[in-house]
Amino acid sequence: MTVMSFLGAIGAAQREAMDADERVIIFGEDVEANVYGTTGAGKTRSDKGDFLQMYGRNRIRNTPISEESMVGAAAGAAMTGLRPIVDLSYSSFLYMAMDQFVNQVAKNRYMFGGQASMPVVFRSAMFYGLNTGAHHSDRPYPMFMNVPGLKIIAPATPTDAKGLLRSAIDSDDPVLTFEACLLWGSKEDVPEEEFWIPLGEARTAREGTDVTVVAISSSVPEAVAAAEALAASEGVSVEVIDPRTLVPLDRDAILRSVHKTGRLVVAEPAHRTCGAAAEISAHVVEEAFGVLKAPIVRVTAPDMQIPFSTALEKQMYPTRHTIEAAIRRVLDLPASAEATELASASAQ
Amino acid sequence: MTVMSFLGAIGAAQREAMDADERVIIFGEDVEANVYGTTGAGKTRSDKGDFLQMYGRNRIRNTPISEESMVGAAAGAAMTGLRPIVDLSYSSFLYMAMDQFVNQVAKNRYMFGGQASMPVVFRSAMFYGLNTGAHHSDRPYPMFMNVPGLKIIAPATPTDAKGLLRSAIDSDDPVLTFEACLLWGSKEDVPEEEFWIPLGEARTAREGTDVTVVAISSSVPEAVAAAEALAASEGVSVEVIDPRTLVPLDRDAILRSVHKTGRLVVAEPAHRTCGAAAEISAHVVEEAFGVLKAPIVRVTAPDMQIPFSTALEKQMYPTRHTIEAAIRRVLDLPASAEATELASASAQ
Amino acid sequence: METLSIDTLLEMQRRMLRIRAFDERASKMVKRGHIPGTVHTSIGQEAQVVGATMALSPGDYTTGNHRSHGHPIGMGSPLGPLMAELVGKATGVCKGKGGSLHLADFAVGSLGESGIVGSSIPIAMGAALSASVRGTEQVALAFFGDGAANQGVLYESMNLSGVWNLPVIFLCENNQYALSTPAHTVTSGVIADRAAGFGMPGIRVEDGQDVLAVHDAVSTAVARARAGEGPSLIEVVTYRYNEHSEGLRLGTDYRPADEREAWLKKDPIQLFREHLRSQGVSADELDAMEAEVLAEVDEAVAFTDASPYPDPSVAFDDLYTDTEYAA
Amino acid sequence: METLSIDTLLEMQRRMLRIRAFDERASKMVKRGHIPGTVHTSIGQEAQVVGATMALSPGDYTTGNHRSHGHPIGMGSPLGPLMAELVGKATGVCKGKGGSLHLADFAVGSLGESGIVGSSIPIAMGAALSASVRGTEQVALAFFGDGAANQGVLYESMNLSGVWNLPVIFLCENNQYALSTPAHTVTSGVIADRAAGFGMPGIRVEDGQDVLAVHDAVSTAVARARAGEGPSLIEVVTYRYNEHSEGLRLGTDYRPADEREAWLKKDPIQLFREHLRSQGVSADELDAMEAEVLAEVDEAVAFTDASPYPDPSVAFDDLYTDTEYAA
Ligand SMILES: Cc1ncc(C[n+]2csc(CCOP(=O)(O)OP(=O)(O)O)c2C)c(N)n1
Ligand SMILES: Cc1ncc(C[n+]2csc(CCOP(=O)(O)OP(=O)(O)O)c2C)c(N)n1
Ligand SMILES: [Mg+2]
Ligand SMILES: [Mg+2]
Repeated sequence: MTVMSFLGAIGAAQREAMDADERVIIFGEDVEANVYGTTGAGKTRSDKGDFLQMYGRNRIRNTPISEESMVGAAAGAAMTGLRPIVDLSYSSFLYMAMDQFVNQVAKNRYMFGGQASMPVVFRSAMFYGLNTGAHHSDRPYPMFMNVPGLKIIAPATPTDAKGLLRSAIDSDDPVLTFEACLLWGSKEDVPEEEFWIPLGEARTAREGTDVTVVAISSSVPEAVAAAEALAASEGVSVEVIDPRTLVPLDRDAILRSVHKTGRLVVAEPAHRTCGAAAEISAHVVEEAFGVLKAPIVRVTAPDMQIPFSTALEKQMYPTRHTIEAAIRRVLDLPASAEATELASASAQ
Repeated sequence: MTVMSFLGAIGAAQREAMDADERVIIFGEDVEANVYGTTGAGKTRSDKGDFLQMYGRNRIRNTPISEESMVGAAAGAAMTGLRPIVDLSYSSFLYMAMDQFVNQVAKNRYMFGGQASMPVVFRSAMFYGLNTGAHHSDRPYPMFMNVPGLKIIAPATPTDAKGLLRSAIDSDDPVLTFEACLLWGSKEDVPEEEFWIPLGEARTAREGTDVTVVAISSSVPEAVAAAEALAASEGVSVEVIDPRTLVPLDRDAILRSVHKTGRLVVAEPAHRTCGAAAEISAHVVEEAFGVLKAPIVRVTAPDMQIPFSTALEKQMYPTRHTIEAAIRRVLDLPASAEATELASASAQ
Repeated sequence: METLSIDTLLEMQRRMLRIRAFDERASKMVKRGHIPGTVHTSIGQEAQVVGATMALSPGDYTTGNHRSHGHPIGMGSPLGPLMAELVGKATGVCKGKGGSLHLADFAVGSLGESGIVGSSIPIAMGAALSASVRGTEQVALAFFGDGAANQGVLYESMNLSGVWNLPVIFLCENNQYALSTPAHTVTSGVIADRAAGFGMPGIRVEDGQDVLAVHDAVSTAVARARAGEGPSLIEVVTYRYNEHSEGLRLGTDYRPADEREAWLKKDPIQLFREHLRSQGVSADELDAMEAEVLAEVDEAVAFTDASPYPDPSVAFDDLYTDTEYAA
Repeated sequence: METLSIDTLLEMQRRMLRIRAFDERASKMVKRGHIPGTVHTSIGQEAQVVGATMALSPGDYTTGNHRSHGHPIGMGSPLGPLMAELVGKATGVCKGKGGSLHLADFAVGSLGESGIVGSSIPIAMGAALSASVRGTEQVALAFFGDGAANQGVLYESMNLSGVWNLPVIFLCENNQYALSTPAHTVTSGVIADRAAGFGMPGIRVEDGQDVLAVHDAVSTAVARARAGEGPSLIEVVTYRYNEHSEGLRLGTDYRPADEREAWLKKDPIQLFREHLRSQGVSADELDAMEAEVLAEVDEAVAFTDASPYPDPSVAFDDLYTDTEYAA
């Protein structure tokens, strides 16, 4: 075990995969200079340029700013013997390559009757909450969840970041990773050796019996904080489930937890309409209606673009306070005065 | 009143809007030759080329196959005094312009603090069910519903097609239209004069008291057929709600109906995960849990790409039989032998 | 111009004939409802397809577009599974999942046709990247139309492959129309001339009905690519005889009435037949070849007819390599 | 080269000074945490911005990119609301919703800066389309970087505006780097040379630090556009002095150590000061101008400091024109 940051864990998974399989290559904008901190030696940005030195320009490649052709090139390379990792930096840039994602990456294997496999990983970070304004703050994973043929991971801890990314790279199917920038600095003990966390297995971030909170990406630590606060103040036992993989989604784990608790809150940083929270809620009401004791409540970003000013932006994403308010609602607990105030200060 | 096809109704709305306001222009691939039948005189494809003759090349413009720049050009033109209608032909081509849709069309007005308005309409047809294979068969409206700032219509009748499109053209906000090709040929009496159907108002396609079916686009006639069949065979009273506008969604109309019936089925042709049906289900379970008597059941396309062969494709979309099966489930009626057989023949 | 063996020349004619016969049959089958949906024929463009594909070697890659049958046939794909695919049979080259718009035959290097205009261009570049990283001598070629030449992804791909010096050939099939739209009305400048700004050769093959002219231009580009000298853009001027797609019933009013007649006089198969005759190939031999090809198409149709439709459950395979579909 | 009045020349210098002073202040404010997030300065690139914007007339349009303050300042936008926007105040030009990456001031024709590289290029073309359809004499200019020049949408836009003969100018600010990436390592061919293939003039302004050289090239393109002769591509070679964005702390190791020094010697403001002196403008007058501009920036900061933050509810306005937000 070694203490590793989320960002360092991504670098470590990439390094181990590059060492293990020479078909793995990385390309993207500014990867040679390790601008985003994941093509260095695995811990900090100060190990700048290491990957380039270790693996050379054949396997570590700067690209022009041409997302659409980068994604297409990766798809073509993946169909012909490589296992590319494409660093797309910000999730807001994925739109540039949407045709390639939907029409080539997701469809080719299927359309061609299984002749192709598509072992490729597309990494991008969600930079919300950092005062970068509407263009850079997107959390677009729900629209990719609506596209059959893509797999999607959204790890919330350094361990998951390392183990899931490694499984993604080793998968023969295309995987998109959505990494919340707000989690980049988070640290924990992570196994130093190689390990794989299977795609499609949820993690129980906290066990509990009274209510289930399914939380995604940066909402996971917020949900855990809300759970701790409620345990302390109300003696309530909150279970927090982190799906970690959004496609395939561990629907069973969610249903098992709801069968135990009878109550569900879903928290995620994406926009509300047609988000992952909608999917989880709809699935649960269809499959576990009989055990539900209360409405399923979603805590999401509103259907609004992201404003720049700190005064405006901080209210846009789920926080421990808005999650606590939702848990109180499904448990029929009185709204805590403090939580209500903080919730209305921090979210609408 | 005059009998008008769905396609003719679109042409009629475009023609009336062009007559009413010279800022309205139409551009797209092959619009001059009226290839898709909506830039003719309003009834059939045989009136080919009429728009070009009536309005001239300044207002009716063929484009190169360059969706991304077409959408951007429309956005720039809309911000500076025109009211463009962009004919994007197939919905599967929208991905080419995803960056422009999400980052410019949807965000500009907001990011610029209201300085811009964006009166522009993007039309496209969903060509599913016609043996064109995975590339041409998409029904991608759910991913656009996750993007705040766009309005979305999905009419299911000629009257709605005409009235909603006219409201879309006259709206100062960007509107995307998704027109199911399967409905193109449907005909009904449509007012010949100008009329507007407000965005955001659902239509009750059929009144009923036992169960609500919210159905979208080509699922509307299927839902109505299922309702008629069940009325005849079981004496069940099914209410069918057609939202018509997906953004803004008439959530109140849906809730009102569920308050009356206590039961909900949602049917739509999009992929299941994070679809419009998920949104509607999640919203209802959150807002009307207390009145729900049964699980909310979704009838959607599966999370699968669309295969070419007729033998494979016909099972991919909701039909009257799969909708009937879902209604039976929420009403706790025995599965009809006939419906089960047809449902499993026509859908998975 | 490299001297080609008579066997190679005959094989060129054979492949052109195959494309012609296959597409003529497919056209009929669409009109009779035997093939569902529509198909886009390459009739009239055979020289351009075969001149290009026969400049490639085994192991090389192609990607294509909606005008999709010629490319795999040119690469040597057997006709039976292609025809079965068009009809949606289980024995189709894509198990009936692809259809006309999405033919692919990896066994002959055909990495897939694309219904989305322009979308398969970077896929070919990716195959070239793969060859380059793996250090093989493989080359990739992307077929696309004059319409597709206005999709931005082409220029991104030209730039990126230039920077990475990839063994890829961008082959524009300029049949002068994109659906109803004349190329010159939607193209600013000349397509082949766009290469220069991206640091690569741009060749315009004015006589795209001459299979040898196309073969020559593509061979030069292939040799460059294999020698590590990077990508090329080739624009081939050609003509489609039929309407944009079979059964679309858009007609072809958008084309001057006599234009087609003029092009029919330059028919690539007829022209090359004359060339072969001038090289001493007998009319009998050529007639026999035509008959053989027609028989091949008959066989492909018989194979198709004898094949079952796929079981509906097949629709739920092949999305992922390792995950069962779960609703 | 057109002869410009001394007033025009002085205004050029003033606008360059404004950009420099504004961005130097903004850089400090980022580092002190007074401006949240980051900003991309145009320091070193003032000649390129002002040479271009001053070739435009009232009523003309621009779109820009993440290196975003110079463009509206060059168009004459007052500094107070721009600075307030950077800090996120209610009095910001976008009410605090845009921030540095999304400045826009429609009052001076600035239709918006874009954080997404390349994304605003077709917006300018759309404004030119609007001018053309409405039959006005307005012109639109899109600013974008050498990095953006590899986004496909540029070539789609060049083609489409060529076909429609639109009054638009594509202005590439080639500061030789895209973040850490040297332009020559990711650009195949020469950017300006790409114009020819799209049927339009492509001009490379080698001395992009000379405001008059830029002004001249852009004026020619503007005159063409206004005369109905269509679009142009202009590539201006320039240099940014600072790191890619303030506070990124990526450093600038990717640039040769002495490169910046060499460019500092060709400082556009210093060069033009010398030119103005040679035209008989006194040092005192120029010093006074510098002082005035610094005072303007001080005022802009004071205005900003005195302004309130927006009420949180403001986040829920302006998405649509006619619909209240409903969760
Ligand atoms: C992205 C996209 N836009 C539009 C279409 C509709 N479409 C199909 S083929 C075609 C014309 C293509 O012209 P070209 O590239 O010249 O090929 P050709 O048909 O002439 O061989 C169009 C517009 C499409 N399939 N994909
Ligand atoms: C589509 C997209 N890809 C990547 C980025 C990240 N990014 C921001 S600025 C930049 C470099 C831009 O270089 P250039 O266009 O030359 O402008 P400069 O910064 O040099 O002025 C990059 C890669 C982005 N904002 N948008
Ligand atoms: Mg063509
Ligand atoms: Mg640059």
